[in-house]
Amino acid sequence: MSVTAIGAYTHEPHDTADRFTAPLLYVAWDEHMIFAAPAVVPLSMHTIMADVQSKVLPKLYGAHPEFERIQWSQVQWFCGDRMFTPKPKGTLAEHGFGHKSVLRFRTPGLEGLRGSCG
Amino acid sequence: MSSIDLQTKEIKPARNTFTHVARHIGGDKPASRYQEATIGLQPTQNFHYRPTWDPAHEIFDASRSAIKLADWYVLKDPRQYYYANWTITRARQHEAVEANYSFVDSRGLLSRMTDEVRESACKVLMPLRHVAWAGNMNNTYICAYGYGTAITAPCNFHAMDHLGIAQYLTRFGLAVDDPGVLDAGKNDWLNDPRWQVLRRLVEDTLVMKDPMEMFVAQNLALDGLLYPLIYGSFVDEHLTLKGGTAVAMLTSFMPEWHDECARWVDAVVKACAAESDENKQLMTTWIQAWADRAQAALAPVAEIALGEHGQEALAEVRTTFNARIAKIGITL
Amino acid sequence: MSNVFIAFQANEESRPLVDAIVADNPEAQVVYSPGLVKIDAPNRLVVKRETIEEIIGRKYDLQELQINLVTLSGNLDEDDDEFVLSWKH
Amino acid sequence: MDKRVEKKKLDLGSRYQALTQDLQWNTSYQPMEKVFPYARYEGIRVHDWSQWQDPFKMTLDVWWRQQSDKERRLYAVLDAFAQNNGQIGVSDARYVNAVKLMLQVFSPLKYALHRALAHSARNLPGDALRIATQIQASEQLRHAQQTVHAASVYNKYFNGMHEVPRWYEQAWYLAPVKSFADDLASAGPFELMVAISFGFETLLSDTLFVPFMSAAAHNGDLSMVPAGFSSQSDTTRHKQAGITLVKFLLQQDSLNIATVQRWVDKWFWRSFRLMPMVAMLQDYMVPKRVGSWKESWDTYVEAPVEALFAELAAYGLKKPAGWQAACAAKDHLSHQAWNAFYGYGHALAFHTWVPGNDELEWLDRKYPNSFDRWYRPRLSYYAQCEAAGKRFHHHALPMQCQVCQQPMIFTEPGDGRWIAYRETQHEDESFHFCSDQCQTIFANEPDKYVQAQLASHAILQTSGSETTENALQASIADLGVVIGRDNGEFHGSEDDTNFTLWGGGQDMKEAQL
Repeated sequence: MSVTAIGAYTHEPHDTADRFTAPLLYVAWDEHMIFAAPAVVPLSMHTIMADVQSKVLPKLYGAHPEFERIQWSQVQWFCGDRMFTPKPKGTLAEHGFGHKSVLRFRTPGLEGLRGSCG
Repeated sequence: MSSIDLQTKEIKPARNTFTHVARHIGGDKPASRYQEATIGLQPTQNFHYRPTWDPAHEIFDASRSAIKLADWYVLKDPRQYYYANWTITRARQHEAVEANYSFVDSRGLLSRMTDEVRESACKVLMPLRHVAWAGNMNNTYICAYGYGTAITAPCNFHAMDHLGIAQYLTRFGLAVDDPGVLDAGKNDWLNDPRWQVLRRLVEDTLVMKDPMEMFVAQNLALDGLLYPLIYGSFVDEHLTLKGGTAVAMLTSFMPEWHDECARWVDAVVKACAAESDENKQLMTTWIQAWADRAQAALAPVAEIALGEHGQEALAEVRTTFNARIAKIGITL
Repeated sequence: MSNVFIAFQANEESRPLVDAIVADNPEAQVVYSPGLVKIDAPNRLVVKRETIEEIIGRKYDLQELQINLVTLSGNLDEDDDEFVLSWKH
Repeated sequence: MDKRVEKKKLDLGSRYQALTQDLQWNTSYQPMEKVFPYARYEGIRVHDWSQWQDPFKMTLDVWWRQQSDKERRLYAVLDAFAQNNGQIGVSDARYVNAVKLMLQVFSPLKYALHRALAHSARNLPGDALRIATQIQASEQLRHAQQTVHAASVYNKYFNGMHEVPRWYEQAWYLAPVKSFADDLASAGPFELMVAISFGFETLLSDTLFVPFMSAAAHNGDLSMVPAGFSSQSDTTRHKQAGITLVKFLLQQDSLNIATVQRWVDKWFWRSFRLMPMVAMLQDYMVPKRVGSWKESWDTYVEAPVEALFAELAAYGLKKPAGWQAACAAKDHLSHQAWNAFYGYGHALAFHTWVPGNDELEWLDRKYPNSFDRWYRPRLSYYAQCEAAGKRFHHHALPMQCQVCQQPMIFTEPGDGRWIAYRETQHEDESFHFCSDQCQTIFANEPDKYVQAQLASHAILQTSGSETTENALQASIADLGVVIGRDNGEFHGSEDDTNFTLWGGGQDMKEAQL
């Protein structure tokens, strides 16, 4: 039994994809922790990577002084722990993302405020 | 002068009490410590996990009782107990108990008591340690599974009171006799046929599920008949006449406590019944059923205590009890 | 070797307790911080009723010390005469 | 036997024994399994209940006397505090935010412990333990109520305290506390005793109440201090009960060891995940400092827990699985917590701020390995933004750990660079965790933790909107939190302005001169 309980004990998860207007994507900019935790964003998995970069990320991270210095060609992208090379026209789904996946990006050379990961 | 100084600095309160308290007491006005320490303390929603011990209910779940209340905070405690004033009250009563022990001790009152009185007292009171233990269990149950701090907090205090009574009875036994008296009492409780009807009733309350029915069975029906019978008819009247004043002194906590708590118990039952006809019907059925059972269970105990006058005394107690219930607005 | 400790609210009532503990536990270290007095001792610390009674000049029940007690660490062993904290390694 | 001989006074041990044990009997009209229906399903085996005794040997007469003595003192102080406008005597109005957190976190938490313990206190089938548990249940209610009473006067004059029950139920940042409490309450009677008395009280409660209360005293809070110290004296008894209970369970049957170890691992970590708020209370929210979080961790956690487990090894119990990770976090915890709360400051029910220069220096002295390297630059940046009139806020909804429900703000143990991510697939669904320990807790009982109602997700379900920009703040506003008045930047807030207007903190300043 996966729970030590006195009787039958099964309950629905509260956050399956069907309960949201769009699947949830967790997003984080590594080494930039003035954004203390990764963000939760409801986002269609048909969104293409170019739009993620140009529309989603600026809204989330544009306030950081290093954001405008990002050289996008140098950026390292992760789906969970897996590094990948994005195709600008490829959708999130095509890059392996689904409901409750984590999208992280890393910007070599930009390690947060005074290199503090802030 | 200083008040004028304060005014010039305008140290004015922004509010008189907490918003959730204000909603219950009819607006933002100074609230009592009882109100601030009671109203809204129990969470009501957004529970993350079902209990592993009762997956059919939420952690706090009003549907554990058949009683339905729109607002469980109508079950006010007229004594306005929160932990501090409850414990202070009990400590003060305990000082009185200690004073009585000193008095009884210094006057040698126990040694002046006849063996007959001593034995009769022990015979009746020692098995009641176990009844008090069950009262402790049952009120702890209501505290755990009841709904809303207004009822659960005083049930916690009431549970502790019952434990206190069990310990007072133990202390009494040890004061008037050797420790074997406790075993003898337990033996009677388990084996003497005259205690078995009561023990059956008590064990039945221990497995009840509805916390409000348990409240009625334990705190109103059983205790409402037992305390007047034992500490009124038996100790205060019967034993005192036979030179057992010391017994009355050493158990003085119990009748005083019962009178105090009866006001609270009545207020709870009254508020439940006042809410709806359904509640009133439930309360009536419960009181009728449990009071009848308690009376029957106490009949042999009354005989141990009062001999041939037992039934008469118990009938009187029942009459008084029915009058008490009528005052709540319930007709049996 | 590990320390046990006991801490009391820093007030007049705790003072004789602290004095008694220091008298009975030569290795005890007393540390004061706002509102608090903490006493550390290697492996064992004893509070003796008799010593407190000598200091305050009246009868003392060791259960009274809980009134001003804030915290302790170690295993407690209590009887009418002594309140002992220790580690049993 | 002549019963008129003078009776000798019983010694403490015999008196306790006589008054406490043997009240219970083996029922025969109802089966014992029905009287104690929850005694078996957790798999704990007890062969001889008489082997457990309350180390303090508490009986109700002594308890009432002692507790009433404590309460008389406490409430006399609370009355005097209210009559003398004690609320303006604290060091600095920023301090009041510590009171807000005490009220928002610890009053509901203690209340939850009270009810959960009542559940154990009804269902544990041994007299002595059940009685000690009842006393503990009652005292947790005491702590919940006295926290409300101590905060009551502050609530009249300051914001951020006026509707705690609703906030506790629904505010996103209090979800770690509620999920902890609900986890306890949904556990069986044995697990929750080990969880509360041992995991929480024994291992971690001192580090909250002792140093914080000392700091509160230092900041002139004559209301909360006696309440806190007084409640910790009760907790001392609970801790002893916890230690002796764990030993008892381990000794009763070797089959209990694995279960108890699992509970100790789980509840140490769940309790530890409540510590970020405590850590930042000490390092950031108390204007006049007594000591750092790290120092109190060393004094009140690391040293005594090491000593305790050196002893428990003989019983077959190992240090909790998360012990190393927790110790490694001591250089980071308070800073990561404050950094997060500052960023989400628009969506709380208390104020946040950037510490003053002398305070930054103090933090640097206390945290030479971490503060300057990782955390000071963030605070300097926030100060800059503020000076430019653009206070920094982090608007996005935070990703939360499925188990502890903290936002995912914690870095890998001992490191300041990488946020720790752990992920598990369970029945085709992804679940995320902040740590190995939370992941293990989930793996042991997935069907329990899949139920969690994560606040960020709940907000998205109710708002239904694809724009999440103000969703976090809106969720707080929906709970009656007045934006800007109850939260946001401290400097220039109504609390700040009023306190200055009232001449607050003057006594402290004069006392220093």
